[in-house]
Amino acid sequence: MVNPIVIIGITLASAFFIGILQAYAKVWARVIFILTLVFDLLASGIVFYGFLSGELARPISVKIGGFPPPIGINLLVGKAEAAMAVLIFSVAFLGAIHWFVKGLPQPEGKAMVLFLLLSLGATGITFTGDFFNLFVFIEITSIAAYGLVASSRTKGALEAAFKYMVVGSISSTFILLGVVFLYKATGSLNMMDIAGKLLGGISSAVLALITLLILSGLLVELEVFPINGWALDVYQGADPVVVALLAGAAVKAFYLVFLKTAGFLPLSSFFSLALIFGGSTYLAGQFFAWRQRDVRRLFGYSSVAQLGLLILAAGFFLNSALASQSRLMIGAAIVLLIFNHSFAKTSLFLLADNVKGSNVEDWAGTLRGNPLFAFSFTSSVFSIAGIPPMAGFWAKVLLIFAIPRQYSWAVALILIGALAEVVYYFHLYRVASQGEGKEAGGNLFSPFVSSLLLVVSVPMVWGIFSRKLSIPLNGQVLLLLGISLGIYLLGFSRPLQWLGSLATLGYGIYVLLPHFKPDLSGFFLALVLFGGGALLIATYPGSKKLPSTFYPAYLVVVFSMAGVVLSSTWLSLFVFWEVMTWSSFLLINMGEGKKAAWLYAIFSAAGAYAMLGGIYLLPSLRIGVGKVPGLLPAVLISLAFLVKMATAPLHIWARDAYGESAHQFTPLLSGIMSKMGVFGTALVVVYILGVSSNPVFRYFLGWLGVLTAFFMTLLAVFQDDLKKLLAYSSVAQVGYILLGVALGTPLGWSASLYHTVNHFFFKALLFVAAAGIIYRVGTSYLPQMGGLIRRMPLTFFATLLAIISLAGIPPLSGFAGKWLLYSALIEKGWIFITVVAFLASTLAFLYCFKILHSVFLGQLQEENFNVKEVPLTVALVEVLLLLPLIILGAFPRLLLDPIDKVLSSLPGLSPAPIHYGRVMGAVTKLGHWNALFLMVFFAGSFLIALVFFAITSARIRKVGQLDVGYSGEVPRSAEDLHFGYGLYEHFRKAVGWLIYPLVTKVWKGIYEGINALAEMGRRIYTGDVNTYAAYVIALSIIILYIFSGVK
Amino acid sequence: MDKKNYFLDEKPEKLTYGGVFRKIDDWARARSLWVVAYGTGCGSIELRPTFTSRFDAERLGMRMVGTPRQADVLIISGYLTVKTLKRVIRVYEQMQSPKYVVALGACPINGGMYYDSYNAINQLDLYLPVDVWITGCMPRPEAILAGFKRLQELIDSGRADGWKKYIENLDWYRENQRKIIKNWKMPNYNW
Amino acid sequence: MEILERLRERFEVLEEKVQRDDLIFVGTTGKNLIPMLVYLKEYEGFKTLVMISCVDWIEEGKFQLSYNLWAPKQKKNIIVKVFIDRKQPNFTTIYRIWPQAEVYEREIHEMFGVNFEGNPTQGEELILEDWDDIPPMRRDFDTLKYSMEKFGERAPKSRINIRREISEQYDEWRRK
Amino acid sequence: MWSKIFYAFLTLLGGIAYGLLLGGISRKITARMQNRRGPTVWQNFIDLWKLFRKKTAVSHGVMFYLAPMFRLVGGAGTFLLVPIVIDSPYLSNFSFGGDLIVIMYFMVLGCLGMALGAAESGHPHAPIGVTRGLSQMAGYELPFVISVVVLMIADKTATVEGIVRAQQGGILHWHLFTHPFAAAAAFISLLGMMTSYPFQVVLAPQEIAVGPPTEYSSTFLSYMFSGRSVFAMAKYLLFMDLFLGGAGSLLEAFAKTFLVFLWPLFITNVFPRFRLEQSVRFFWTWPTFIGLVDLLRISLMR
Repeated sequence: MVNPIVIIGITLASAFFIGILQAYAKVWARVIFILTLVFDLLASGIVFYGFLSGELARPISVKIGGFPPPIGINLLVGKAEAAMAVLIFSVAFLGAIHWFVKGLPQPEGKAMVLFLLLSLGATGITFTGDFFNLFVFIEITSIAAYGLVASSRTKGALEAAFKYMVVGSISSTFILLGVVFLYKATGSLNMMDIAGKLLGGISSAVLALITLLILSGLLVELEVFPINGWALDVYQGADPVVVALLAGAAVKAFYLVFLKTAGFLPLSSFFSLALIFGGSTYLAGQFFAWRQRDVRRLFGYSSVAQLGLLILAAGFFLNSALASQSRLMIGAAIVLLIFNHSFAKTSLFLLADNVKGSNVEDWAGTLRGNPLFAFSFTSSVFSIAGIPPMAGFWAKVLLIFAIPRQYSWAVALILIGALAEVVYYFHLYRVASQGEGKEAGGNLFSPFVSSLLLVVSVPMVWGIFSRKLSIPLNGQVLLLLGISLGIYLLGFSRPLQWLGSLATLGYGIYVLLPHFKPDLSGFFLALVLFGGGALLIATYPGSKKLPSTFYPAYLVVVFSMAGVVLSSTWLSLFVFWEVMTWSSFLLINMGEGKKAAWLYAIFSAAGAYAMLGGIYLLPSLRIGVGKVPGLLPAVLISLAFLVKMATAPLHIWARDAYGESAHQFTPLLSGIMSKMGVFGTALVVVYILGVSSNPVFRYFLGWLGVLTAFFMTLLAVFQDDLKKLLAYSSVAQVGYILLGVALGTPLGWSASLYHTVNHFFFKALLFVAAAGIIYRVGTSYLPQMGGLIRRMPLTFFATLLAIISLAGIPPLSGFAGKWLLYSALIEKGWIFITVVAFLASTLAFLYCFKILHSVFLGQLQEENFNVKEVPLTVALVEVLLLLPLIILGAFPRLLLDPIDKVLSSLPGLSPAPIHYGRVMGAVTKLGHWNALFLMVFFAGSFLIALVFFAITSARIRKVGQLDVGYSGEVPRSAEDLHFGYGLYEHFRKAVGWLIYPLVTKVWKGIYEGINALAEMGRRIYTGDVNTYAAYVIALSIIILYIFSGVK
Repeated sequence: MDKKNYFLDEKPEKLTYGGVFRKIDDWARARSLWVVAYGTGCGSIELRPTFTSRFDAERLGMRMVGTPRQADVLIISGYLTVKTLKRVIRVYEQMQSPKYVVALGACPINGGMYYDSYNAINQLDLYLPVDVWITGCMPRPEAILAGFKRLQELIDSGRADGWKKYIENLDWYRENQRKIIKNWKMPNYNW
Repeated sequence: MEILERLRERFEVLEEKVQRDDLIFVGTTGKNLIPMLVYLKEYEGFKTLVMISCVDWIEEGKFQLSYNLWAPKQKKNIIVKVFIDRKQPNFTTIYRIWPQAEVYEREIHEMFGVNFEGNPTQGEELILEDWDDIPPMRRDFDTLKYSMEKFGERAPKSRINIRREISEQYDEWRRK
Repeated sequence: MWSKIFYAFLTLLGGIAYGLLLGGISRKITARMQNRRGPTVWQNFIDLWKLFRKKTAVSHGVMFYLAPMFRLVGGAGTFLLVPIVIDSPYLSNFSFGGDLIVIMYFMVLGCLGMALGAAESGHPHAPIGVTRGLSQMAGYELPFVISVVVLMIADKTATVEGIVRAQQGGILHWHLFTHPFAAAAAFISLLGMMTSYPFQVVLAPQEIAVGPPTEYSSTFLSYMFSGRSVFAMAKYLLFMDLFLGGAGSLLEAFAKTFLVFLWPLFITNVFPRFRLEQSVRFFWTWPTFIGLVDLLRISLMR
């Protein structure tokens, strides 16, 4: 076993030697530098392994010079210390490698020496068991850091170093004062001694004074708000490697000391200190970053926020009033947070070094240039933002669920901060992933390795924590998710990826076959798997444009949806929900939309965090356990689902996300993914609200659904982009489904579930057809199409049937949903909602005609003269999807019978009161409708009329497309004749005021308001060293005054 | 511009006129004359009183329609210039058979007061088959009604067959038309 | 008339005639036309160009162009006449002063063959389509001959019978 | 079953004939109101025959070809779904096929087919007319739906028969009198449905000449013609069943549909025309508010 002193000694010695060797043999200096770091890493690794394997049961205590502790200096290395050392040296090692790849800063000898000293100092801070020794190491660290920062050849580095130095000196002074008082009071400097024996002897006021002195010194180093201005300057100005080491590792060492020292303080004082400083730092960091345009400073804000979170967690961790189980969980969360943050930040700062220019806009296109860059960036950002499957996600979940109920405001705070984090990180992500591909610099080894560490840790972390939290994640689904990611490896050939995906999906269906039971999850599982499979077939044609990540992401979406519906606890639902959200985020981001994916990310994150908050409030995590008193959890959990359904007023992401996402993905997004919201709402209504209770809330949901339907329909009418029109239409239809669910009657649920499936058929068909059309025509702008029926008869026919079904016109399948819904509404007696629903579905005819006319009818534009029918796979899927429309139109019972079974499996619901009797349709108490008769009647009389017409008609000549009675003129071009632009302009005159973009403006106002606040808050950091110093002193005094208890 | 598919470039078929229902057909056609509301010359001002309350052509079963596709009767209401003739030909050919032409006033007959004009045509029947001529400059609505009455009789007795003549002698008509329309920028067959 | 004096001071005035209180004729040379029009528009309040017309003085070998202006405030018309050579009927456009002049000039070009240099749409068909002879409003154009050649003789006598038939029919119908 | 089909066929023919006749009567009445003689009441039959027997026709494509069938079948279907004489085995037609909701949606089928065919003709007036028609439909649908919902809630049934049965027992049981505001709203929206004159925006002779069927001719047009007349009949019948207490005998049906038919006719002859946006605004305000009175009453009394 390695003696920890060796690490320090060797490092110190080699730092000394490098200084000398530098003058004579530069190469040897470098070799020794790197060898030292390797040795340190190995040595600390061995120690840590010793602890892990149980070989070392107790902390190693090293007595330097053989003196016993109170007199001699003492190193105390436990599990945590060893782990911290490993962390420090890995970051240092990665940074060093980065330096070697990129070229060492000049003068390189001094840089290497200072770098070694910095890592050594940080390790020393971690290891030491002696207060004065701690001060010494802090000084070593600080001085090395000043030197390194000052020697960085970047703009503002010198100034930053100076600020750092001034503030750091004040902090050191505080610590030194504290140590002096401590020695005076106890006569010892050894931590163990003080903690063990001597504390009882001194008055609590003095002890508090001492601790607060030390703590406020440390708080400066821990960059709490508002005394962290210097840190931001350092992060912005210094060499990225140095910053990585500082932010990634050195600060964590301070944090460890903070944890160790904090125990001396009376609990309540420390607890509120940690909460106040942690919380404010966290929020301030997250929100101030919104306005930040300099990327490295943005990362700085993020680091500060993470430290704030850690301090907050420390407050709970050290609170002995909490159950030991929760404290254990918080401890685990802290470990995860540190690990996660260190490597992610290292990776991000080193990546920032590879990008020319410091602004956010300079990152444009960097993700497209280099897959390694993209990988590192994506995984780091996902880690930091706490997105599953990364470790950061578990850290957040653990932390939240360990916090007891009376501190639920802390949970809210954490969630709000996490949301704010999503906003700015994904803004950066959006910028980086769009625009022209830009080759980022080649120094990607270190960032890649550190993000690889993050990714590699995922299975382990999941393995440990899902068990620890007792979340039974469905193993089969996890396996399938793993396989899906493997599809990425087939990236060299899209057809192969396609085939592989199909095979995977088939395998998935085979594996999950036992779950196809007649209950709610089985119902939705069938929709997800079969629907996803069918739509997968149609993804083939766009292979040229598809990124290689498309198929893995697609499969992950599908299987995570399967995970969602198969979840037995709310938390596992949440996990899969997040996986689904973020994989779909990637897919949406593949499209052309500038802000689409970002908006989607923000809204989804907001919904998801609200859901997490709601789950936190639930008494039991299991789905299906009784009702919950109070509406709050239900409302919070529903928010996530409402976001996914894009219910007004949460809809503003939908238009662009649907409209701009990858064409091959939109059918899935609209057809199935929005239905996950339905599934979730159904769960909420059945299991949390109770089907027959909370009528007011359900009435409110009903209005939400019907108003969504109404307004989205109206917006669709005036939309001129094919996919965006369909997007609004999709959202509106889901509004009907929500309405049915909100009804809470068997008939309403029948309507909803029927419409869920049916909406999948026709909307997926429409989106698939749209994808095919856009692929052929090259635009999705409606006025530029027209007359395509002459080129795409099959697609026209399919679209026509889908539209008839969408409009709910008998005899096709769409009508059944409408009929059931209205019957349910009238039966329930929601009169006003009924009227609005009717009106909305009438308005739907307007855009239905718009789709058919603008795309297929009217004049064929010249530039589309040589357009061909959609590709074969798309045509195949079209046929596949239109058959059910006809079959269900004649035999709706094929679907209604399974739905009855589903309904009888749910508590509080029973099969819908429909009698089938002799009619092939449905009879309720209210009315009746005979589907088969209508179909037969329609088909029969249509055929008769057609035959009669064909026999008796005049001689019919088929004329060309410009042969119209046009006031005797000869039309010059199809474009002159085609009525495409402003199709409903006259209608807009009548009802245009209804679509005033109020909601968008409100959301925008909120966003800009927060931005303005952040801008105001950011003014605290004047950039002036005097101010910073004054802040530090003032804050320390306030801390002493408030928390010491000395009056 | 690729004209392919834009216009039907195909000669009209020769139509037979007869069948079991011929009597009923003629009877019905005579009593249901739909007039394309296309004012070619000054005479169209006379058509408004003809069709409204004062003279009420509707009692003869006549109606104005706004599209040549649904019309049976094309009224050439006065002088025709070369420029108008082009449009008239197109409108006439876009009407569905059986179809009739009524020429109003002196100008279509012999040029009328514009006989020496550089752009008014002198004889309409060189270019289109005229079923009924109504003289006058301009004819009063009473005369127009009388003309329609005459047209009805002609149809009823099966003698209004200008549309057949036009198809049969299309080459001759085309030759005349092309003689004065130098730059034939129309599709050959305007169906 | 004061306005005539002012014009005389500034431009070469070839002929002048006061028709009524509110209608004045002024003749000028081609060179003076545009300055005079600009002057009238900017300083005398003749903001509106009512029309441009052309007269063919075949005997004198000249085209007369008349620019009819209207001053809305004073409620006065002024007609500026200018003569150009009939053999080389080239003149300059005034569409930069009044954009609506473009159409008048286009029509005059079509009907008289006067060439307005600088008019952007000159030469495009306005009224005549596919014209194939000398401009029809020129007095040396024989319209009867042209009409007979192109549109044939007036209709034969035989058609009068039909006419009579119709009038008889009409009488009969009135009597009923 | 077969006899049912046979009777339905007969009824359909009768419906078309009666619709055409009513059209003729309306032309006659209009003419008399304008102080002129007008065509014979059989004029529409003559027009139909003429159109049907025209020699040539043009087609612009498949949808153009099929649209008249859609129109006819849609009209006929709607007509047959509405019972004429309530308990008669022969004249209740196919009312077992669906209730009021079905009828309201089946109405759209014909319009949709027509719209598609018209749009395929490539004539710009056709889609203009269609979009105007659809916009107007969005307008009149609101008051109509309000009154229909009032009836359905009041009678606790969505079937036409049920609504008719609820009105039996004297003239004062008619919904026209029991729910006067709903009836008023519905009858105003009937003006929109029939595109009577203040709301004549679809065919709009002054602006877009013929509107959607601009390119339709000959046999095509004859199909549309009969489809339109049977569709109008269906609407008259529906209003008769909803508000005038249905019919106990064929004679009563004739009389009542004639009453319904007279209402838009009289309005149409004395009014000038709205622009489209005025029309939609009108429908969304006055008749809607009128209908809301009954809707509120129903929802409070329930």
